Amino acid sequence: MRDHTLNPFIKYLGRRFFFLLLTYFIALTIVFILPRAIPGNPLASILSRIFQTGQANPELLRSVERTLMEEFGLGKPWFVQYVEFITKALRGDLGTSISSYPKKTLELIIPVIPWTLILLIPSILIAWIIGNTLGAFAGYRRGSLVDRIALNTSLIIGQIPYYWLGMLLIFFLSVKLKIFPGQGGYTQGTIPNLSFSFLLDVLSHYILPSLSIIISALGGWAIGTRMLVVNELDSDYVSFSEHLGVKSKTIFGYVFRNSLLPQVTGLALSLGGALGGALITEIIFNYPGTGYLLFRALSTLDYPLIQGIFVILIASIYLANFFVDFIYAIIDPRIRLGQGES
Amino acid sequence: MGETILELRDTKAYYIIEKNFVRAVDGVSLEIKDEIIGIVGESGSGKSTLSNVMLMSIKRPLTFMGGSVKLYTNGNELELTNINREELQKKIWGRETSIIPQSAMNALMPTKRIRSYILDVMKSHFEEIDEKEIIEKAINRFEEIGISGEFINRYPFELSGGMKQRAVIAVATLLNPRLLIADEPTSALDVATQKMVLKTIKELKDKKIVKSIVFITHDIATVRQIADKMVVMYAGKIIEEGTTDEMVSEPLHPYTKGLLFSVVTPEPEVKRRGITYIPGTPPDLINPPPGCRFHPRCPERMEICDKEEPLLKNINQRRVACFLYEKR
Amino acid sequence: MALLEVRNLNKIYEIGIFRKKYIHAVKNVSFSIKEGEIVSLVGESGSGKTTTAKIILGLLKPTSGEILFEGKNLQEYFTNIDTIRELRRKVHAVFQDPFASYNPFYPIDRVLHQAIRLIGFDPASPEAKELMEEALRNVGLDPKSILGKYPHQLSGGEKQRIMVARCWLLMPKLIVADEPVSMIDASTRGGVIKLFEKLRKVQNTSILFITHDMGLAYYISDKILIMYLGELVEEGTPDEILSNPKHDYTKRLIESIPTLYKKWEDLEKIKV
Amino acid sequence: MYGPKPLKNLGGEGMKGLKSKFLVILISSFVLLSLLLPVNSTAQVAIPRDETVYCIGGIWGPPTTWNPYAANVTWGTDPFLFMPLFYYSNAKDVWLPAIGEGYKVINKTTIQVKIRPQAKWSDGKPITAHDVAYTFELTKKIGTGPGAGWDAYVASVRAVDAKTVEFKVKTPNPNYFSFLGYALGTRVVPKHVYEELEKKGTGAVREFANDDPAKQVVSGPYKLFFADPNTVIYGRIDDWWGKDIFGLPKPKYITHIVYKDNPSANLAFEKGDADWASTFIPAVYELWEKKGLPVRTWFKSKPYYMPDGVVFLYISYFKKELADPTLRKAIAYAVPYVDMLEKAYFGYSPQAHPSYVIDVFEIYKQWIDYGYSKYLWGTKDGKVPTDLKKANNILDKAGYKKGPDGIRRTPDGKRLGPYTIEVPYGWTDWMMMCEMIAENLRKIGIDIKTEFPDFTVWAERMTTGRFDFIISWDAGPGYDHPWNTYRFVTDIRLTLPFGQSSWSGNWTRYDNPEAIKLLDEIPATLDVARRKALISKLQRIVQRDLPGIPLFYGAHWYAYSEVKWVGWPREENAWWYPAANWSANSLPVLFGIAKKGETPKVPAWLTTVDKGGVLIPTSLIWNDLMKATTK
Amino acid sequence: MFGTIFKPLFRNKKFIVAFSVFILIVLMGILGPILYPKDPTSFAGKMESPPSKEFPLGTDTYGGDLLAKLLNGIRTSLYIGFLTAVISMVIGLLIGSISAVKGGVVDDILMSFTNIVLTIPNILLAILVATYLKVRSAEVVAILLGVLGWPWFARAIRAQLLSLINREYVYLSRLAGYTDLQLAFEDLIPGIATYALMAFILFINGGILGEAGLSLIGLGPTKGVSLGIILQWAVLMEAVRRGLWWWFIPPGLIIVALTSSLLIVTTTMDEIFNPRLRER
Repeated sequence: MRDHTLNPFIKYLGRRFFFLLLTYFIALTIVFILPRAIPGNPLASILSRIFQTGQANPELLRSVERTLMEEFGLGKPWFVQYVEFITKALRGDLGTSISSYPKKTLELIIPVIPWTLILLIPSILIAWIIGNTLGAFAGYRRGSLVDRIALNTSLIIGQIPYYWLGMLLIFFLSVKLKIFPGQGGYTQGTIPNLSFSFLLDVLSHYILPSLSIIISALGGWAIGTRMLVVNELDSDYVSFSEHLGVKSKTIFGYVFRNSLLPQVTGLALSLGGALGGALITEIIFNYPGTGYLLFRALSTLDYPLIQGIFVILIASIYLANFFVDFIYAIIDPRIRLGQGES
Repeated sequence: MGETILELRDTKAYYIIEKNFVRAVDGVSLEIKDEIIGIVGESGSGKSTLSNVMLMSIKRPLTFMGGSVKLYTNGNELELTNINREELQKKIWGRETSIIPQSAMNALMPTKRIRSYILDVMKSHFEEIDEKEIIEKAINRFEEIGISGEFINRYPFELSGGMKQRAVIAVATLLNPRLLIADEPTSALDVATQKMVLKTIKELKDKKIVKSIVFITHDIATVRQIADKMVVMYAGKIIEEGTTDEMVSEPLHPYTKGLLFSVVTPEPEVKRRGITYIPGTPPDLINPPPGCRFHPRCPERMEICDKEEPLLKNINQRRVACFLYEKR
Repeated sequence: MALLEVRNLNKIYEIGIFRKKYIHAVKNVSFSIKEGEIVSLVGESGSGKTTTAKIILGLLKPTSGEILFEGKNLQEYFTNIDTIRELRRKVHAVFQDPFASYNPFYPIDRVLHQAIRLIGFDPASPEAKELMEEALRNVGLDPKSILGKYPHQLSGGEKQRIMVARCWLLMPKLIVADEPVSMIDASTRGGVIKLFEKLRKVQNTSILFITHDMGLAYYISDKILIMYLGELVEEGTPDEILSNPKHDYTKRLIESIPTLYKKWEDLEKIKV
Repeated sequence: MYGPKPLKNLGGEGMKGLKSKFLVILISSFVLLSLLLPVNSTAQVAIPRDETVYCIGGIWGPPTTWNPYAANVTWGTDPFLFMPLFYYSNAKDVWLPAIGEGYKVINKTTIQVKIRPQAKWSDGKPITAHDVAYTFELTKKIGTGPGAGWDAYVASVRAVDAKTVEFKVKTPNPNYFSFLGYALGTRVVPKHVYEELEKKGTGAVREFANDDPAKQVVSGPYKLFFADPNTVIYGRIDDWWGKDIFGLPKPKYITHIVYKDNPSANLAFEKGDADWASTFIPAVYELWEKKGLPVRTWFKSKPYYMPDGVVFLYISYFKKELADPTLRKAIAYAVPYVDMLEKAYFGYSPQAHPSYVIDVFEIYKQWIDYGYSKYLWGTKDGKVPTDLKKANNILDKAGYKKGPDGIRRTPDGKRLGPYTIEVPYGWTDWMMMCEMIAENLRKIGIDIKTEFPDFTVWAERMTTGRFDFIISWDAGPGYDHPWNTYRFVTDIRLTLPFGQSSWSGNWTRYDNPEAIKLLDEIPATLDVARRKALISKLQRIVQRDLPGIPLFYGAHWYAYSEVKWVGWPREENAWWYPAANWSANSLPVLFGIAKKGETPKVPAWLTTVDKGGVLIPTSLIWNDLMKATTK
Repeated sequence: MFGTIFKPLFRNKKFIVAFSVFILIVLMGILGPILYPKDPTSFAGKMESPPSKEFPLGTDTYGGDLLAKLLNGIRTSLYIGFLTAVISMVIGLLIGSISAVKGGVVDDILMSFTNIVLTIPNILLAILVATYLKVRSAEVVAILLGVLGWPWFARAIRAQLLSLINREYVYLSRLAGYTDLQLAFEDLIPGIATYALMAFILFINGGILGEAGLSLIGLGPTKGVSLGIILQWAVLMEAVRRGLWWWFIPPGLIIVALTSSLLIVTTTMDEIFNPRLRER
């Protein structure tokens, strides 16, 4: 029986939000526990940096080491540290970077996030739209030559890892054919500004990494939608509509629409993976986004920065998840009106 | 008994699966007039395939193998086998013929309001439509059928089973088709709702919304309640045809008899009569038995039965395909 | 003494940890079955009849209430390996779906072997073979054309017959038959029903016949129980119930069932 | 009722609605996102390539701060923004007066430095002795910053007057090496800026980012022009106070793009997009030999690069049996020096001299006791030969018998191994060397495997002394070489007991009172002959005990491209060294190069005082100190 | 019985092609290093030389023989993929089946846990955890990937088991006095076996791709050669932008061939098994 006390739409969203919040809290806790569970000297990298660059004498090293130990001071009881960590995290303080000491990690992360978003979101959406459309047409003409070709190529393309596709694109389109620039977010040495020529420059740098994400994500969506469409074509409303003389185009629209609904949730679920892939793509393309920053953090073992990136990325994935849930709830009346959820 | 609406002549439709022919409809001739006709058969008898043949809705792996399907519309005679699917969809289906599908529960587009679905149906048939008028008509039709016109604004999942079934009936008959095919429309409903829906279907005919109804079912008792005429199918063929009353009171074909006596209903007659069954299993339609397809299970089998195929012969007002009656 | 006695049976399903939902599937159900009696439990899907059956078979635990089989409490007595085996021999079941009753990975012999083992024979022994063949012949099947086959090679009717053959081997005191014929063809249905009758006649087996089909219940039973939304609403002999239904639901049920020999229109005319 | 009244129809009607909705979402998200991009709407779009020196190898992460008191300043701060009193060049062993004009030895413990009268901060305020004294005091208070640790060697820093600052060496046992290094080489910060910060607490001093080009107060000829996470650009101050003395440095801009890693930076260098390289470039010689690019390193042929400190094979004293000098000697014979430098290091360094003295710099060769080394190792140059037979002989003679597994046992019967030799994962050249060393050690009957853990693990093991064999650095060459190297490898006072992490040196925990005595004596000795004798003594000890086996010299990564800029210092025209762009003392390089097409001219002041320049040889200072009175 | 089940697979052309590709690569991994016994870690050749007779796949910056690396890399990658699959499988089976069999609160808790692990993006978590694992052997990488990969499988197994447990034939076995163990071995495990086999293959894919991803950002195994590590060095050394195609194309091709052949194997298995097992 349905509960009449609360709007089911709000109830659904509330429940999703609660779940994501809980999960996020767990993620934060993992971030807290990991460095403490696995011992190591997080100051090693900064000390070695001073060691290697400067004419480091023993006195200087010793005093720097002492100061840093205080700064990153451990030694308090773990629950105090935990409470401090969580309250700080909630206030947006994700600690101080080691490799870029004394910058706050957040200061480093915020400027790179737009680059990742602008790479990731349009690419994912384009892949989603094209993949689903392709899959839908293949499914609609199931069994035809076009379908079989589309299916098999999608299967294989779907298996090409983002990063390797990126390498191929750079090699063929940038190194060999010299059509697009093969690295960076804009021509190196220019200062970012709002001029038209700069935006054009950004766009030309954007195409290859975006393409590598689009192409490799495409296959998966196409296969999924094809399967859904094939299933959907077998459903009763399709044959009923046919026998009522509803136009094929309209029926295809129904099938497409109903197949897309699960793919919307699929979009939310795939975000994590897509983000992971995009991070690596950024590294391959030297694209100045979060992945690139993460790579630097990893190569300098800047733990606070790695954790900060992790916390921010998970939060944004969850936000996006919630956003997709919201959209899904709006476009699927069954959820909106509180039925058919499982 | 009135004008002929649809005429099947020696129609054959096989499923082609991995190079095997499944002879689901194998030489069926039938005339459908201004009446309710019940087609009875067990699963695998080809009755549902026959409904597709009536509409010429042939989709792989089903293949039309021959015969003629004629639809009579106000003086016109249309040979459906000569019309391609697109044309059928545009000109015949929904307008001249319509169906209530087997599982009507999921027959309505689930993520659309019924109102908007109705408009889609109409837009498919007419270049220009007056939405207001159509909605008004649809509301009327809903109320005629005995459900609130307000349901038109709902999503299908907001209706209960019986309501949904009747909404399907209302949508299927929006354009007052001449022929309505109802394929096991009540099998998924509970008994009380079943009765309601059956009445609704009968009313379609009584209120002259449709001219004739083909009611397909495995349940003789249901046919008994609704149909004027009854057709029994076995292994892709019609083996007997007659008025319902006669068929129930005096079945001719041994299969009809067997089927009838295996029916149990809560009636004292049933207890008196007892229950029988037909031994063996329905034949494999890929390799049907030679001669009469029923002969391996027939209690009154004769020598000729496995050699020759009995034809559907007229006997008084009835037709039966059995050598028992040929000799008479 | 009744063979089976069900007293105040209740079953409540709980769902979820955070947002608990309760479904009261069986409410205060009490009835009894005598030796050699065929009792039908009639109700539509969701009325709780299958849940009741599962509880009697020991496949589900009741929330409250007790079940006495041969005077012994099911929950208390049949708890160790030996008594459970005893119960399994004495109470057996035939289910609705003949296709789902067989594990597709094994030949159908398996269900018979299981029964043979339960009565203490080695399935490979000649006696066991003899018994199996006899049982199959008893249900009208030719052992040679049946044994060694896989489930998908047989028809639904044949499969249900094998299920009855299994019961034949076990000679149980009580068979719980949960819609045993609803999924097989009309023309073969009568054969399976007759097998149950034969079983009762030859072995004096009691049968709890669970069905949604009032006609079937009317035909086969000594006693009919009507179940509606988890509750037992009416109980009586088939003729009592048919001619004089008391509960509204029963009335509606009987009125709505399509009849073969009378037309509704005629019935309504008589009423008017 | 079957449910609540439907909400307003949000569902969209069929495909058309859906499609257009997605399009709108797509476009609007694009627009929205592009607004988020961190763009600078006022700055100049691109800086002129011809006026700019592009650098690589100096910075690998987003720039951080330009505050010398932060523990981690951005590349460029030291070489270009803040000047010391004197720059030191270890190729010629000379001091270049920068803010300081000259020095005056008052007595053996006191030295005074005169500050140039023209010296001004970029905000116009004069640079004074008070700035110098304040810099030192603030460092002591904060714990980090310019001259951190000075108070161990310098007794006091005092402003005598506005332009004269006085340093006193800490006594007894004065350490003249460290004293001079701190006194002359420390960068000076503006007191008037830092005083303001200090009022807000030491935290404010440390956290000061100094990243606003408009507010930067510097002493050098450049200051920050633009910075974002991917780029740092310094711009020349055209009215710099020193232009009448030194002229102006030639490039108008110095730019460093933040590359992902070495290869991508090198690729830019190869393409001519970068001019001044401080990266490891594999097979650098191929760039000009094979590819014909206008690119060079310091030397045209091997070793291509100048040395930058000694790299050792350290064997810890943590496992007792490894302390045996005989065993260590055999190991030293087993290392495939030449082969591994050739294969893993592209020949970028000669084999290191066992005396620990870097023998590539002429100036340091005077400290090597060649006689002893030649006698000890039996080679012409006194370097350790790779001789497995000899290594085996030594072990056989010393009673290290091979077991049935082919592994030797100590005379006490302890099995040699299993041991590990480790360097951080990803340091490919060193990893390769480890493999080669391990292979040879196995040939002399030592059971050893390579292990390549994460950097932090390796560092943890190194600094706690709990390792078997590692390859690692020493302190790097200063003008106090080789004393600082001896100290780094042998001074037990620099380190903590096994298991406690200490970064200051002596990873192996070598403990020898004799060595400590010499270590204290050498920097207190002003007499060169006596200092040589003391160093020679120490050389005998380290070659006997082998606390570290010198393998090679780490290269001073310096390469230049003449695509846009010419006249870079190099072996044939060695007008200034150190020349790497990250070196704190590399500023003079920018005064001597020229735009392509112009003729480069080495500034006249870049010659020693006796030749009319301003460069002061270290020996001069030592002499002055020697001659000075004790009072 | 299994013979009759698997036979139709080998009548399917797609399956045969994909399966042969897979077996070929496996053989390359197993026999390759034996038939081409060059040390993948040695620095034998000239640096960055293109394919030649002496080095069929050329050399890298340190003169490493790329064919030797590739063959050993296939071996490591397969090993990691296989180990990942075993670990994910065991965890997924345990959690899924405990959840399905125990039901109630245990089910609720396990499934909430599963959903949480499912929701935390496992690539990010893998990166984070790998960062702290200082010495990463192939096994450690596999464990990491395996420990993060199981949730969807646990959910699927739970669903499958729930439907199996409520099949009539399981009831009938119980009515025949079967113990839980007998029930599990005779009725439940065969029921999920083909599904589990397909999941196993997908897990192998996940392991191979996951290793390559982690390696690319420097978080792969710290010892040995894997396909991912070859790619990592190709990226680190700018092989792509410097046009050293023989360095990064072969390992990528192998990854794609391996994972897509495995995927095709599972999809054809799915096509063939599903109708047979689901519809009588």
